[in-house]
Amino acid sequence: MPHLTDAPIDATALATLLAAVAAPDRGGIATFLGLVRDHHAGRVVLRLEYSAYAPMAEVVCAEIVAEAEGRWPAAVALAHRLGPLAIGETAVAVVAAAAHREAAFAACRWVIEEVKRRVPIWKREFYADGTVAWVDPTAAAGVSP
Amino acid sequence: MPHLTDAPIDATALATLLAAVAAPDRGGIATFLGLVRDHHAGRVVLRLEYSAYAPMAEVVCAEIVAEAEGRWPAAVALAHRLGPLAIGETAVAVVAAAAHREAAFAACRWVIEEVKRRVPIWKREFYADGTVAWVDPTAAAGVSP
Amino acid sequence: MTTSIPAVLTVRVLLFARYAELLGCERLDLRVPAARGAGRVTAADVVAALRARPGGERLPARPLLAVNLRQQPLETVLAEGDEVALLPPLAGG
Amino acid sequence: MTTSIPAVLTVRVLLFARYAELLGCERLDLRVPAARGAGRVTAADVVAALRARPGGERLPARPLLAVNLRQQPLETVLAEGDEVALLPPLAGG
Repeated sequence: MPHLTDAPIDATALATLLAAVAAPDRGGIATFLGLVRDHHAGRVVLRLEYSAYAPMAEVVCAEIVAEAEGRWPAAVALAHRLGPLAIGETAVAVVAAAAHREAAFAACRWVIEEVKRRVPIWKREFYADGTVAWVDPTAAAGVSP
Repeated sequence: MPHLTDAPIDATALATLLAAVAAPDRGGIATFLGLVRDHHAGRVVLRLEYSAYAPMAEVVCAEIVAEAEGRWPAAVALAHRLGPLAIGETAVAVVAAAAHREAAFAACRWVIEEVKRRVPIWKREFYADGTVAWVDPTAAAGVSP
Repeated sequence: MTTSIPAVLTVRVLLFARYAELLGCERLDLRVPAARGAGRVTAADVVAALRARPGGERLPARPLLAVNLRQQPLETVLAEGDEVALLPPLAGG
Repeated sequence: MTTSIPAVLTVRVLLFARYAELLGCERLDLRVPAARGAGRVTAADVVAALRARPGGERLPARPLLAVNLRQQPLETVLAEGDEVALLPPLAGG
């Protein structure tokens, strides 16, 4: 299953991710959903658009999942949305199942941090004032000039 | 919405919990699902049964949710299943939404720990060898004699 | 004739899970006298009365308990009609 | 006539997001000479060549980059036909 998707990560997609990691010997599933917020760096966001270096992003997502499954006794599923997204839509979903909750939480938390740190994906925000900017987590203003 | 339920906590129920905490200014939702495992303390579990001191359990669940929402800038939803459960079914669901993921994870993690610590709910396990026991997290054997 | 702190009370007792099995009962109204020399009835007196019943000897001397839906220490002073619940080790979540 | 480490290579360059906007281009094949005095072409030479193009002056001197789908340092030695991607600050998740 590819990690990048143009389709909404909705309740059905989440159920698919959960089913992919659930097993009779796994008693805990930790999940993180990243949703599109209506504001960023003090500006009102109307919508946004994710783009990716898709072949590399798929490879890096697979590496992150494999590394997490190596670090913790957990099964991990990961999906990241691309294309235009409305406020409130899910941009990213991380699901981690393990026998016990400690490993599930730890793996889930680690994966979302690594996704932000390593996966070549970019976000363009469209603001209420008509302007547009590329989000830049490394910039003081939060966006590229 | 009561926190205790006799109905399955399935994809639809999870979607309802997610919808209850989602908001345009909340960019992260952390979720924990506790599922019925097929083994416990070295024994093969076939099914189990949760019972509760229901009026007190509802009060304590509401207190835990309110305390979490006071400690973190988060919105929290909590559901715990009662009655007979099959392996793989969801026993408990905690959902925490916040502007940022740190608060969402922290609130979610805290709530599940407090649920285990404070809510008057009991679990009876039915084993493959025909025996039955009350789960006792304070006992060395994991169950009451 | 009544006093503000009677030395005998009737309370509603709730038993759950393993404790209900031990006593063979889930709820009962119990007339509880104060401990010898004490002017007030406490939750500990309820536990002592239950431990004196058939099957009750296997109840712990200091179980978790709730008075009127709230966890309280064993030393809690009770009032007429209080609901006292004995809580086996919690196993939710 | 060829040498095992030619001083001029043709590489496939990919530009994304803001960098694609700056250069007005998402992909190009670029003939890149090694830096003066160096026998090998590195990713830094690709960046230098891009910075010399119209719009390229606003590219950072040391951008994140990937060679053949993997993040690599600027000093990475390239081979003919390598895919070199310049990555603006990542913003996934």
